[in-house]
Amino acid sequence: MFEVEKIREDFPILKREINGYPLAYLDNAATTQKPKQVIEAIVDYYENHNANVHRGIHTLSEEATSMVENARLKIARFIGSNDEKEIIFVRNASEAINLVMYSWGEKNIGKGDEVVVSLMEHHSNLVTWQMLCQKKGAVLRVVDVDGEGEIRVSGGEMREFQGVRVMSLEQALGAKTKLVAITAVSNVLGTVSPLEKIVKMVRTKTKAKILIDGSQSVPVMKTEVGKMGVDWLVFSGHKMLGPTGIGVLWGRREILEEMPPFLYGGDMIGQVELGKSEWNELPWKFEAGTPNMAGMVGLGAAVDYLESLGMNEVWKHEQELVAYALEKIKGKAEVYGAGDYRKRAGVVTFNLPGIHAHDTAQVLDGFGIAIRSGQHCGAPVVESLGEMAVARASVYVYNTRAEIDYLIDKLVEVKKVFRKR
Amino acid sequence: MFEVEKIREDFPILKREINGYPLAYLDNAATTQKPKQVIEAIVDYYENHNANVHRGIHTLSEEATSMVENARLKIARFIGSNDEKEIIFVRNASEAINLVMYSWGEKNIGKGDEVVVSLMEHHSNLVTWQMLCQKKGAVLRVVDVDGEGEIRVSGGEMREFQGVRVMSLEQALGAKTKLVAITAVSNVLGTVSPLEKIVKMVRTKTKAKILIDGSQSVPVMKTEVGKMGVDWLVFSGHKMLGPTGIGVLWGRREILEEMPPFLYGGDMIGQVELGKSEWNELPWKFEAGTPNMAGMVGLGAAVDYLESLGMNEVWKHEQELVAYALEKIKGKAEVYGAGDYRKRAGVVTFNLPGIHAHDTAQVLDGFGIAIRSGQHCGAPVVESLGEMAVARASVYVYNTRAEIDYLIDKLVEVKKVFRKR
Amino acid sequence: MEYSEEIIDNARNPRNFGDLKGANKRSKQSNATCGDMVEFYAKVDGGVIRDIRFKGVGCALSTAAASMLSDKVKGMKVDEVRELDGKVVVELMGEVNPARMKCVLLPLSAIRALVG
Amino acid sequence: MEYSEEIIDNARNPRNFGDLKGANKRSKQSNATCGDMVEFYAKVDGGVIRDIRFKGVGCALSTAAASMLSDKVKGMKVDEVRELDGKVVVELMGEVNPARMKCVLLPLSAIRALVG
Ligand SMILES: Cc1ncc(COP(=O)(O)O)c(C=O)c1O
Ligand SMILES: Cc1ncc(COP(=O)(O)O)c(C=O)c1O
Ligand code: FES
Ligand code: FES
Repeated sequence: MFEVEKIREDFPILKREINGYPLAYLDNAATTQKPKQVIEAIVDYYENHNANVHRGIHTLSEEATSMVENARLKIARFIGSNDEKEIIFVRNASEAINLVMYSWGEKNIGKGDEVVVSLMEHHSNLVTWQMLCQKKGAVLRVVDVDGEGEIRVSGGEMREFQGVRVMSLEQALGAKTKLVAITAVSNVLGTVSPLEKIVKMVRTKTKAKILIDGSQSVPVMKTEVGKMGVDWLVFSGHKMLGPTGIGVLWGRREILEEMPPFLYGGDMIGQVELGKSEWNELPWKFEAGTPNMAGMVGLGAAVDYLESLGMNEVWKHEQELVAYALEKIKGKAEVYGAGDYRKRAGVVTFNLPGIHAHDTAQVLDGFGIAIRSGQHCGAPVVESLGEMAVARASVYVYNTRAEIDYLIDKLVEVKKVFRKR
Repeated sequence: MFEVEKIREDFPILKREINGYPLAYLDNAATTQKPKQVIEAIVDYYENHNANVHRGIHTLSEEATSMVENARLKIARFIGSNDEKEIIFVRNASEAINLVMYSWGEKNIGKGDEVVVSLMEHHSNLVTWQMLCQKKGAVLRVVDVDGEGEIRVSGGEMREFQGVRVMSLEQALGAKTKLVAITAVSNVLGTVSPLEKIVKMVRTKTKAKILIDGSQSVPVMKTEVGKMGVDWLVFSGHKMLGPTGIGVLWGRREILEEMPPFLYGGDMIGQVELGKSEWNELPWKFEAGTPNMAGMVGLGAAVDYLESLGMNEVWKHEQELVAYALEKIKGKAEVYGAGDYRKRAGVVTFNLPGIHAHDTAQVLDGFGIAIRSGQHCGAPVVESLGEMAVARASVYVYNTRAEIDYLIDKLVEVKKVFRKR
Repeated sequence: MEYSEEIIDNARNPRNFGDLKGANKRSKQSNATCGDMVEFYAKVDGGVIRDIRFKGVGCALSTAAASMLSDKVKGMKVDEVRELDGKVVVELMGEVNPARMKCVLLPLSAIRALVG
Repeated sequence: MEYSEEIIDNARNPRNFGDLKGANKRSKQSNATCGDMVEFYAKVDGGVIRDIRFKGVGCALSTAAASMLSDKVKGMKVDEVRELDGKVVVELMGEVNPARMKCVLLPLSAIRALVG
């Protein structure tokens, strides 16, 4: 059962006061808070089981190994994979994208090849491919976003933006497309990408590989990699109640098998001689050095927690709150992105007329409200809204309607502060 | 004051029983246990301050940012740097080495150039350079280790080992040497490298850069990067009472400034447009994506803890225990490495005649003793000892003479189990 | 950190805002991460800033800082302006959050470039 | 996991250890991470393993597993040997720690290769 008040009891930080007000944490698209179940899992790991994994014969090492491998299994199941060897632990979504770039991209992207991204990618899923293309003499093709903040699958005019041509996905795809790297949900606008349509079009028109940035989708929606028909999915633990410093690259086994290692070192190795080395099998081939054991265990606990709520319920809660917020904020601020709440995750992006987003955020902080402001590591899409900076309130499982009401109330205060005389 | 019994009180895991015996944790070269001060710092971070860093205006984000940057400062001071921007947070020592390889190495190592490592490098500091050399057509030159397990600085004959020529450092260095990557303390044998001599010789004979693997030295000895005269130092937090998933690359500012970024993404970026991006300044240029905030804070707490003990005292304790252990084990097992305890950190590597190291480890585990066995991610040096696997007991601040006595006692039991009838 | 009356006032009604005819010095600076920009124009004569005006900027803090700093340096010797550092901004504006320091330093660095 | 009497006995006094004259099958396997190696020799005739011997190996577990497995397969039909999997080793040896599974599977995979 999804009872927000009960859920809130699990999150110690929600008891904090900020500037004399109870914390209203609405910066969940940046990072989420941790339930005591996750914190306790980490503490239990360190207090009772900590040891280096995979190589030790002794009891602690066996316990630690089975705990982290059990976490891997849980995470596989959570995203709908029935092969836990497809789960590669990394630090965060950014590293996962870089892993694919260095391992698969370096080998498979050549001069004249094309990589397709959207205009609303997070910098991690934009700059990484920019750099690869620059290095290889490949071409980055950018898919435009429509007025509702949705990826433009087909139709519309090609236009120039920031000195680069942007266009529909249909226009961007071609015989030279080797990779399509697209976010499932925009972190700036919250818009949900029409992945089914996208995947179908890519598969029909090209032989390109597909990488999905699930940083904002995996935390809030039921994910079924088995049904998505894509090649890689990346996401970060810290955005789904998990610890910092742990993220996941999921890939289809066949493609992971073909990819050369990325980082070299202990654990990713079979036999080592001075003159040559052999790689370990999946997933360890991609996990060099001592892993973030406590992070893996903590992410396993986060997944348990989310599953106890039920991912369908989590999504329902997001939808409810975003619908409510969109309704409430109407007329009080300029709101960006999809007007239809069903097309967006729990993210509301806005500006108060004539007031800089950073000033809005700072005055709200004075009332205990934590929102984000600025470019949200998505500078191009913010600029395409005609803005230099935007304010973003984003909800998660522990947020309430009352917090939305409180935010809206305080927006009025912000306007008062900066009202011209 | 260094009182082991009081120190032990700080480590919750030391209260554990394993197979009915109190835990004797002697696998510290693999990873160390965590004092409650470190665990509490992590819990406090999550329960009271967690937020994404660097970009947020709100209070939690400011608190989190100042906590992680404060940790960076502490760590800089701890290793004798007066410029905290020289501290790059990574996952572990392995990633730090790979960062240097991908960023500096890719740019500066070309066909025919030479990279010098020792025969007793950890796989992370061997395979990484093997791969770079293979890719670039460069040559990996391997410095031999003498009968005492010490790096052979000069003298001795060149010999062939595993199909590769191994030689003294003096013989290995030449006009084409671009990089010398050497461990400060061997994780297999515990031998301390004569770094002063090595650095002097490299600087006199070549213009090569020097990378020091401090994974085993930083946890136990006072480190003064300001005086070492090297270019990079790498180490892992989990081997010095810190959390998993956090490590450090230290580099001289000038060299870090010149190095191109390694991983791309949020935070490591200044301005981003669709067509081009600019890099952020140090250290963030090398820290893509949401960092392991709790890991940074926890490592800061670990450094506080070590400094409260005093690094000179920590080293004295290591020396005392290793001297005691070497004395005690004499005649009871074959011991590898330096006979003089002053040349080694708290590591004793041994085998019982006719008994496989894994069997030794497993029988000892039956008595609650945790040691490591196998190749310790240092296959070449183990093979050069004429062994396929060795057993390793390694101590840290919380270990006692009584635990050494207990280990030695139980070695006798191991021999009994496998004694031929 | 709360915005003081004075900051709000300077942000709402910035002093020395607009073009400056006959300016002989000009300097423009921007903040990469927020995209905000400020441009100063000054008349410098006999080593003294005789008049100064600015345009641009984005947030309240950078606007207020530009306003207050321009008031402060008007009539100052160029040599003295060169000596100004972050401290002067904090003196003028009160305590500033670390995350917002870049806002208030933007006009300062533009003014220093003006006389650099 | 504790070593049972039987494991210790088989490790100390391995059965079927040594060369086998007239062997018509041979198979060698090694474990990359510990470097241990086992080599089996067998006389196969009429689809039946008439005799089998082994050399090499390293640790007590792999030695015991080689010893016990060689005893077990001696006289077995090749077809039956092909069906053997990890379960048979656990049946023979009792519970094995996950970290040591590779030890006991080494002889099994060598024997399967022998009749593969
Ligand atoms: C000497 C040495 N170098 C490098 C490493 C690699 O450290 P990590 O596994 O934390 O990356 C280790 C740890 O095993 C080590 O002992
Ligand atoms: C859509 C999207 N992609 C990628 C990232 C990068 O995640 P991380 O910073 O955890 O690497 C984020 C997080 O900000 C995101 O929202
Ligand atoms: S937010 Fe851009 S200068 Fe203040
Ligand atoms: S340790 Fe090598 S086979 Fe058992």
